[in-house]
Amino acid sequence: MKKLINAPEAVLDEALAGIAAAHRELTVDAENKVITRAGGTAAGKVALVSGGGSGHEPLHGGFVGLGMLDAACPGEVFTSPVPGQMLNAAQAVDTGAGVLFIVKNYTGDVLNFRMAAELAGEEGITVETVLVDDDVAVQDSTWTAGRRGTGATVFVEKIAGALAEQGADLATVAEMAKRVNAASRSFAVALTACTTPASGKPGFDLPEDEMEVGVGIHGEPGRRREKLRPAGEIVATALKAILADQPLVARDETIVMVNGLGGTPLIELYVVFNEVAAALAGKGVVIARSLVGNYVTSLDMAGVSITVCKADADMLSLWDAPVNTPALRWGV
Amino acid sequence: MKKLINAPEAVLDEALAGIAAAHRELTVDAENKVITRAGGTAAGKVALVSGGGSGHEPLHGGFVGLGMLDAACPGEVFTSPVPGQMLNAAQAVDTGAGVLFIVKNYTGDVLNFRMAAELAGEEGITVETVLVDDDVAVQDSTWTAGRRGTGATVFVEKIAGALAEQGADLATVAEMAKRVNAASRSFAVALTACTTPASGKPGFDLPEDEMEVGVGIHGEPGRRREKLRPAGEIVATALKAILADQPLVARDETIVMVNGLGGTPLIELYVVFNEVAAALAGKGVVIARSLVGNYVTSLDMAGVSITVCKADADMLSLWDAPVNTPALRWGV
Amino acid sequence: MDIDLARTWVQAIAAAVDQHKDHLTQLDSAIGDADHGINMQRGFSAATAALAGLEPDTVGAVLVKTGTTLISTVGGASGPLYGGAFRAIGKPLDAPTVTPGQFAAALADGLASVRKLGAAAPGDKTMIDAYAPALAAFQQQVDAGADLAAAALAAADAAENGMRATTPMQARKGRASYLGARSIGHQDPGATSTALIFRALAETAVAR
Amino acid sequence: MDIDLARTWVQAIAAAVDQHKDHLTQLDSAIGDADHGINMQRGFSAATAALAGLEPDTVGAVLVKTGTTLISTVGGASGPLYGGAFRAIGKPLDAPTVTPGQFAAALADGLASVRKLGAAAPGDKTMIDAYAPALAAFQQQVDAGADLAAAALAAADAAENGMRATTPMQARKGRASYLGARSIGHQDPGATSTALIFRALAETAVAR
Ligand SMILES: Nc1ncnc2c1ncn2[C@@H]1O[C@H](COP(=O)(O)OP(=O)(O)O)[C@@H](O)[C@H]1O
Ligand SMILES: Nc1ncnc2c1ncn2[C@@H]1O[C@H](COP(=O)(O)OP(=O)(O)O)[C@@H](O)[C@H]1O
Ligand SMILES: [Mg+2]
Ligand SMILES: [Mg+2]
Ligand SMILES: [Mg+2]
Ligand SMILES: [Mg+2]
Repeated sequence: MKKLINAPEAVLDEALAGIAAAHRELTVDAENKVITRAGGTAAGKVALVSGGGSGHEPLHGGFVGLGMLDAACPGEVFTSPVPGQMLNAAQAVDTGAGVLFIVKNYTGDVLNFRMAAELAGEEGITVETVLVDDDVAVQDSTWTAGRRGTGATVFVEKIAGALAEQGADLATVAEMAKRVNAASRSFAVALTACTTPASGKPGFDLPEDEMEVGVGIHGEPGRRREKLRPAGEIVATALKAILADQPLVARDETIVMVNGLGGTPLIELYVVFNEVAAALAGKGVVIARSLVGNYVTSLDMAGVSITVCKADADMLSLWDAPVNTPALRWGV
Repeated sequence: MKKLINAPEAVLDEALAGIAAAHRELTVDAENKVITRAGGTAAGKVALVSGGGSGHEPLHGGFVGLGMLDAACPGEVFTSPVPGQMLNAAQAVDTGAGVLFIVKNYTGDVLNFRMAAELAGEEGITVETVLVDDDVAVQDSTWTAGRRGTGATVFVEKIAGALAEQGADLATVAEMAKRVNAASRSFAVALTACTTPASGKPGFDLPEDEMEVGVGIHGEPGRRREKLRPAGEIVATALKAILADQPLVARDETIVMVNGLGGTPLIELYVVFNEVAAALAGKGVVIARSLVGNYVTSLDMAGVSITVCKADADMLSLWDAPVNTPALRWGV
Repeated sequence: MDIDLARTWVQAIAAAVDQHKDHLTQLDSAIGDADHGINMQRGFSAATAALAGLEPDTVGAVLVKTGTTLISTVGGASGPLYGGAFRAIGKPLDAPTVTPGQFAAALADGLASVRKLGAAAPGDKTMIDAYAPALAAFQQQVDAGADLAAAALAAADAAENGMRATTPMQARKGRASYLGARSIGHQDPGATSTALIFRALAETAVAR
Repeated sequence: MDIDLARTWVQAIAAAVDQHKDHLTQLDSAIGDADHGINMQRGFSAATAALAGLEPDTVGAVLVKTGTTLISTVGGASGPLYGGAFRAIGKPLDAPTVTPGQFAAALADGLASVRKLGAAAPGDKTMIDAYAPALAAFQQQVDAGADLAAAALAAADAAENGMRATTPMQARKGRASYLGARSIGHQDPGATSTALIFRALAETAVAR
């Protein structure tokens, strides 16, 4: 294993210390592992809290700030944070207006956030939860734990965060978060496995001419293994799965993210975005807004996820609202 | 070779098309391979032009926009652009106030930009050139082509770009660019080699327990090979080389960049930044501003570069000035 | 079962998890996210540390503390599931000594907790596939008048059989379910740690 | 040397570069950035395309056009160096046919261009270490009364010797210089492409 670390068990603490040193606009509670806005949450504002395993940076700590999250609680690498940590986060940012938990749909995250919501309720904090489950590689059936939550998390956090910043109440913010999730679909492929610091070995072996199709963001193998294909064909596969689940017609407006999984050069992400843009243009679908870069990563995995949100006018205007976080910043 | 591309020879054109599709605030001249601000350059403003081989994204196209570059000309992967391209860029953005070429010190870039400067002169465009040569892994001696230009390019482009935006004349902007370069030092290590699309093979073989120390940003081997060491020791090596060349004392203010070479997870970059912050704090040196992320990459290389600029008050205030580019954005 | 045995059991689990950490991680790497070993290690080493500072009055206090510590240190799916289970096991055991029959009932509460929280059923390729047969074997031995050691030995054997039986299953719950048919052919990490927990119980009881 | 031979020479270089592209890239991979093969291929295929549309009146026109095309398509260090060299070689040859002596003088102008632009000297492990001995051999043959084919054959042999002699050198210019002592033991890619250029000249002249 080759990593720029000191010791596997120290990675999270040291990375949090690095985040604290690099971003004065954030406050890091090292003991409880909670990242909040240095300025605190404005009086009366609904607070957004997210979290999940580490290894997906900049998610979630990189999205704490004006117009997005109020707090993030990072767990160990690929491991959900614990309920106490989430409770700490909720307590740190609740202004009395209530807290929205933004939870990616994984059994661990769901169970831990559910316990945290109970604990918060006992402390008199009103909590709403939105489950993000956008990954169409996994069907939502009795045969699975439901769809995974991946790239749409960024869309949910940005758009619901903007609405909260405008003073909307908890029910309204939660409803918008759910609408964004319901309008979003993702699909990912991996060209390499990733290596967690604790395991020290790649999660799977992948021959030089093959890729994993339909992967999540935790280094697990995908739905199937295929021969590596040109970017255009990979995009066609991803969009086919996305559009089969969320049909789009001419003049529909979308927000599109082409997201690197951590080990993919940006130049390749632009090649992929070019294919996505061409394919959607071919259907008359409008890419109204877009992100190209590393937003929801899977450590050092080479690969890409594509997320498409069918956005209405409200979502687009909230997307454009000011945001000031380490990883997403505009209008400020 | 595993890449999200269609064909090695199409990468640059398709990535440029992707950049054009993703960033409406940029204009991409696909034929001449020149990226400019969609709004053009303000009347009377000194224009900043940079460029170099591709494969370093977001450098340079990602730094075109308000407060930074006016134009970028990307060459083929790891290959300097050609003089005609640079001339096109200069012609597209010159307002009569002159053009600053920001050139990383590599023989190819230097020769091509020198020819372009001659051509531009013949066209009546006043050109100044600043050579960026911040990499202390390479000594500037008769035994080398001089130091390489790496991470400091971002500092030069940001600070000189802000000064140009304020209306400074070409000589003043060029002088500031040279001051920033003179105040900046970088050092990099690689944990893996990178693979260019055209060659299809990693540039070197590196055993599982070794690293290349003192690498540049073109996939070449470094100054020496060593056993992989903990992040703290790697940072100590880098800072020792940097400080030997540019001593810093207590209360000196710096801008520090911990830059991923393309294949390194952000969580590791934060671990590294934590070490840099601790080491500089131990000397009383102040990190006044910082960047942690992928800014000057080397395709899919795993590794990190550390750049330290000893910044005066002018530089810091220009650093804080508004910037609105795909890869660097604040204050707008 | 008494307070000291309960504590020794938890310590034995911690030791077993330390020893089998890499194996658990390797199993989780094949069909999950390669963290089950370190999750279990983090949780049970925290539990033994927490118990070291505790003067419990009841068997239940030991196990509730263990569960609470797991919940507050593990994270992931296994944290709430095992944490909730140990809390559920501990809750009824509010005496310094409990009978094998009382312990069997408590173990059943633990399984109920896992099933309620995780909404998984036997055959879904989870820890339940080791836990459920272990509980059945334990109960059967107790019903037949066996002591704790004999019941625990039968439970450990059953848990290991259950664990092995997860290999041909297709996962329907947890992270492995995302793999669909590709989860077939791999042993479930959680079922494997459950087998370690019952084996630790058997060894602890037998040593007594 | 006449117009047709000059054009055939450039085509022969393009063919040689196509054939040896991977070898050039591999050499550049060891001590550089793995692009010399594709750089040369891009440049010389553009040059042959450019010449296809040209009706040149002089040998020089062919070679100046080649140089200009290299400059406008190659990039990197080799683009301006080779481009400048071909332009310098072509400039004095403003006739449909030139003597071996005139051609030798033109080749000397080409080397001077490389040296001026790149500020490298023999022994710095660059294309100069193939070019300089090739020029010397060519000149010597011409001085001894040899024809173009004989002079070019001698030049090609000398270029290849010079190319091989770069292996033990430590680079002092270009990208390889960053490697310091680690550049020792590798043959210089630019010296290798220079040897291809002189070999192509020899084969073209001999075929005539
Ligand atoms: N819904 C569930 N019900 C019961 N057990 C489950 C459930 N989901 C997961 N598990 C168990 O948890 C184990 C994985 O634990 P662990 O790796 O620590 O957590 P995570 O999956 O969050 O990484 C699985 O092997 C399985 O036995
Ligand atoms: N200053 C110089 N003078 C002469 N030749 C040089 C000089 N610098 C580099 N070269 C030649 O250029 C070759 C590399 O060309 P190429 O790989 O195409 O460009 P780059 O180094 O920009 O990638 C080297 O092998 C060397 O022979
Ligand atoms: Mg996990
Ligand atoms: Mg090059
Ligand atoms: Mg796991
Ligand atoms: Mg090269």
